[in-house]
Amino acid sequence: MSSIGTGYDLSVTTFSPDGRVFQIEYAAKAVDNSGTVIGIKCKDGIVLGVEKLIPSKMMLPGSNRRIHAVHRHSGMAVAGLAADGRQIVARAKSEATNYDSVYGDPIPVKELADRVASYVHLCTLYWWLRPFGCGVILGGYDRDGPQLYMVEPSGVSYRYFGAAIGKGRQAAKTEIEKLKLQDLTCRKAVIEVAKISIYGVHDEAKDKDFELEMSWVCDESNRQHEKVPEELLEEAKAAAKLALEEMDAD
Amino acid sequence: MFRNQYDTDVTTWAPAGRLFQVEYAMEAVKQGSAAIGLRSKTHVVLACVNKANSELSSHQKKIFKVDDHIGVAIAGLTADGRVLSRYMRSECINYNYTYESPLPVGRLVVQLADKAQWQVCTQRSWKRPYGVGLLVAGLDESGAHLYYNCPSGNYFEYQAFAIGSRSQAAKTYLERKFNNFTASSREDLIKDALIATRESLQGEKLKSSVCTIAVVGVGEPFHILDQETVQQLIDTFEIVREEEIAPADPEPAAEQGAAADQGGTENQGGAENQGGSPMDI
Amino acid sequence: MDQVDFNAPHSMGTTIIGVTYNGGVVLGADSRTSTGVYVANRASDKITKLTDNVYVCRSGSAADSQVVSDYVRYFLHQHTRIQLGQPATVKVAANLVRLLAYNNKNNLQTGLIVGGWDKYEGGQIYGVPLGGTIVQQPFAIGGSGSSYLYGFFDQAWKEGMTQDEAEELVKKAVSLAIARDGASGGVVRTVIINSEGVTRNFYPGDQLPIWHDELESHNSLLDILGAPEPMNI
Amino acid sequence: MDSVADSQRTLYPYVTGSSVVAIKYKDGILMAADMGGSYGSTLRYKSVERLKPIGKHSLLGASGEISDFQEIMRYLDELILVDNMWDDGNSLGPKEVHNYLTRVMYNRRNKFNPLWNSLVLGGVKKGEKYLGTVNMIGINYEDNHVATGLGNHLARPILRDEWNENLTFEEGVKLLEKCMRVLLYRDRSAVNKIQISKITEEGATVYPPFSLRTYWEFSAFQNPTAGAEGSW
Repeated sequence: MSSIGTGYDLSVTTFSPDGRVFQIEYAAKAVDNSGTVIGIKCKDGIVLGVEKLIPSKMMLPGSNRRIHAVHRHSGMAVAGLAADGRQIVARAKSEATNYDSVYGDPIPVKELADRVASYVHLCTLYWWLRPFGCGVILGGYDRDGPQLYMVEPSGVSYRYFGAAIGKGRQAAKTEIEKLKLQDLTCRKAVIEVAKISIYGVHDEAKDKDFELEMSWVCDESNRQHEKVPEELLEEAKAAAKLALEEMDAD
Repeated sequence: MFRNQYDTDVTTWAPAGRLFQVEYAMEAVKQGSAAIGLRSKTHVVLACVNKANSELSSHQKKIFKVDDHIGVAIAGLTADGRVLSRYMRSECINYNYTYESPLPVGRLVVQLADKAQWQVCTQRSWKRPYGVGLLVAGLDESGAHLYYNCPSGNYFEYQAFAIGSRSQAAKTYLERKFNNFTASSREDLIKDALIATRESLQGEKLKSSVCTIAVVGVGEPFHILDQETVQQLIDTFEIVREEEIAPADPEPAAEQGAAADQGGTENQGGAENQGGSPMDI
Repeated sequence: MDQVDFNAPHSMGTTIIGVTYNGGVVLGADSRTSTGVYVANRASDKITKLTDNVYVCRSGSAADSQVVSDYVRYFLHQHTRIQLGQPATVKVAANLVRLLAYNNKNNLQTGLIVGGWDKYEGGQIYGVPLGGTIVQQPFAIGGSGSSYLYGFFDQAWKEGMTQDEAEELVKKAVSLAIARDGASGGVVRTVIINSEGVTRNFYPGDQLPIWHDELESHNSLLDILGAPEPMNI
Repeated sequence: MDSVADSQRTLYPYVTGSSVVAIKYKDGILMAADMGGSYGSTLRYKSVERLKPIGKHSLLGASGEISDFQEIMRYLDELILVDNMWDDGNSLGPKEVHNYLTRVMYNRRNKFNPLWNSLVLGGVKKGEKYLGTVNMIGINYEDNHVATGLGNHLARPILRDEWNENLTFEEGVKLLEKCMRVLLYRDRSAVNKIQISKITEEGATVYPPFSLRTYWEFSAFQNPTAGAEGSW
């Protein structure tokens, strides 16, 4: 990295001579090293999935969550520093409740994504702050249908049909592109996301154990953001493992 | 000890996406004497090693009661730990005032992690992260819980865990046995806590004066066992141990020589860090 | 009450109405604004635009109701910009009215009826009376004149009216109230809102229906006297 | 403006709801209220829902100022939303919600800006039935049967006579209807459009509104001055 040692990369308020802000790029590195996070927009909703690496076998499942509810109709999955992610989630929650109390209506997902992005961006503007070391995928379902957004440490946010961040994002994106998202239901997508996380992305040789954390907002969940039902999650994991074995057999 | 130009400020990212100041704060946890926690379905036991700074002083208190249903054991900067346990106490009291019921453990832990992390400590240039790790033991309507809160603002729920200097030996012991803990009786849990504590003493004799044990469980508010009780427990367990697992003895004894205070901790730190930066979890 | 106090606060002893029909809403109001016993304005407009698709009928203190609608209009403009130019929903507009009315209930003397149309829920009427309660209703009546209309509406309002039926009902009701409420008077104004847009209508005071004990109007008694009487021929 | 009108407080209620009556029964709590919203002596609204489920375990009934009740509902909706978003196996039960309301009501009264309501909070959690009430000045208590407003005078004497721990659902409904009928006869702001609601371990149900049959067949009603000629 040519930036190192030049002195232009020590503060988020310093531009390098070629117009880059290295501190933001470094923060993004923290996201790139994280367990993979996937979000998919289907015809009837959104599915979020996280490959959560487990550092110790004594740790209990469900601990240190990476998917959080933001409001009744939306949720967030975090890649990178989980602690930074919680801060973004807290801001998103307060934006959502605030909007609700002023307008008497749930916040549109687009508006929520915009407000979260502004907040993340704010932390890239002052020398006494640091950019967030996490990226978030935001999924929600409002009157205009299901929507998926990703917010990066730089504060940019785009709307996606399918999004992936973290270590295995390249492989995951390739897999998502193969799916026919317009025809896919969330129930089927849960299985697809499990397949992508387990055999598409997870490197069993190198990585420690992982837990598959999944949530959805869809017609089946009454347009409420909630954890994917236990049976379906188990079914999805089983299907994914089967697919993995078939792959190995080939 | 100066590693690079990226490690002096909490608001500076290193090129590889690490925050060295936060990682160094995590090291502070390893400087403190060991703290151990383990839980069954109904009980959580905390244990810690007491270390006096001088012959003339008493040891620092490392286990604090937060509320009837919650207690903590700390390792690292004791002063930071006291600030945080005070905060936890007031959160419990406030919740109890509003709802007349105990604050769920998992929620307190998140609030604590949020305070440690963002109330800005790891994101403001003029602040520093807390240099303390906390094992939080508690009971609520979803059962008994054991959490570990670390300076990075992360928190994890464990079946059993150990932190602090020379905790690796205790951890190794716990890792061997934690699968059975869910069904353990209160007494077995305390016994395992004592044995794990002894592992981290590295040969020093286990006496009630060098350890503190605390319990919380169904029908049993969080409390610290008094010295006599602990000594009695040690005595009964010691007998059993010598009969049953006599060969376990030489292991810690062998380590004893090598483990000079600083060296020992650093080695363990290195071992734990192998999987990547600890922030990554 | 020998003297008229021209400095008394202007208040709209009023009749206001909002009615849903099978494609939108009809709002109606009289046009009298009084300062005590003096009619300060005999042709005022009490149906105020909040956005392209939402209007509000105002009653009570003229000043208070104007301030509330001005603020709500301002907030709605902000909101519309936020929403990429998508028009605000009736519910959002009504909730902003409620927010102001409720949070300042001790300083405001105004009851409002919010009506409009949006693509999600169609035509809707929300009543926000004095304390800042918010109630969605198929029809709402307000102002001093409404006391005379409760029974009439219980009898005459029907689910699923056509636009013409609804407007006729509103016109009839306002004129009935004008006939009995001294604080209501002047003309009848209506605003019709539906998917097509907004239509405003004006019915002058001399063209309203004539009710019990009222008479046909004339320019002069002389016109009546001058008219050839069949008996004399 | 005089100093009273200047002050920041609810001086009097505008749109109000009348009594709420609630009892414990075998499987949980039963609650009844009419759907009227009075505006002074005008019965302005007749479809105001005053019984609302709060989360999974609680049921709230409210009388008094409707705008303040709507505000309380906004508080509670947020409270329950936050509670649900934790998604950690813990949840606020009726006792917690009641205590929360107690604090809110009392705090507001101490700011001389009360929420002008009497509230009834009932629920079941982990087999434990709970029924309590709190009013605009923060007075609160638990009981086997409670009522607000005129219900305190007209319904509770009946309940004291006829209530017992093991009422079935049918018996409970009948008892509440008896109370509501008396209120209908003797509370001038009562409206004959009633909702009954139950909450059990399985959750809350608010039944569709209905009207009570009233009785007018007393011979003295048909000919009131018979035997008392010249009376009113």
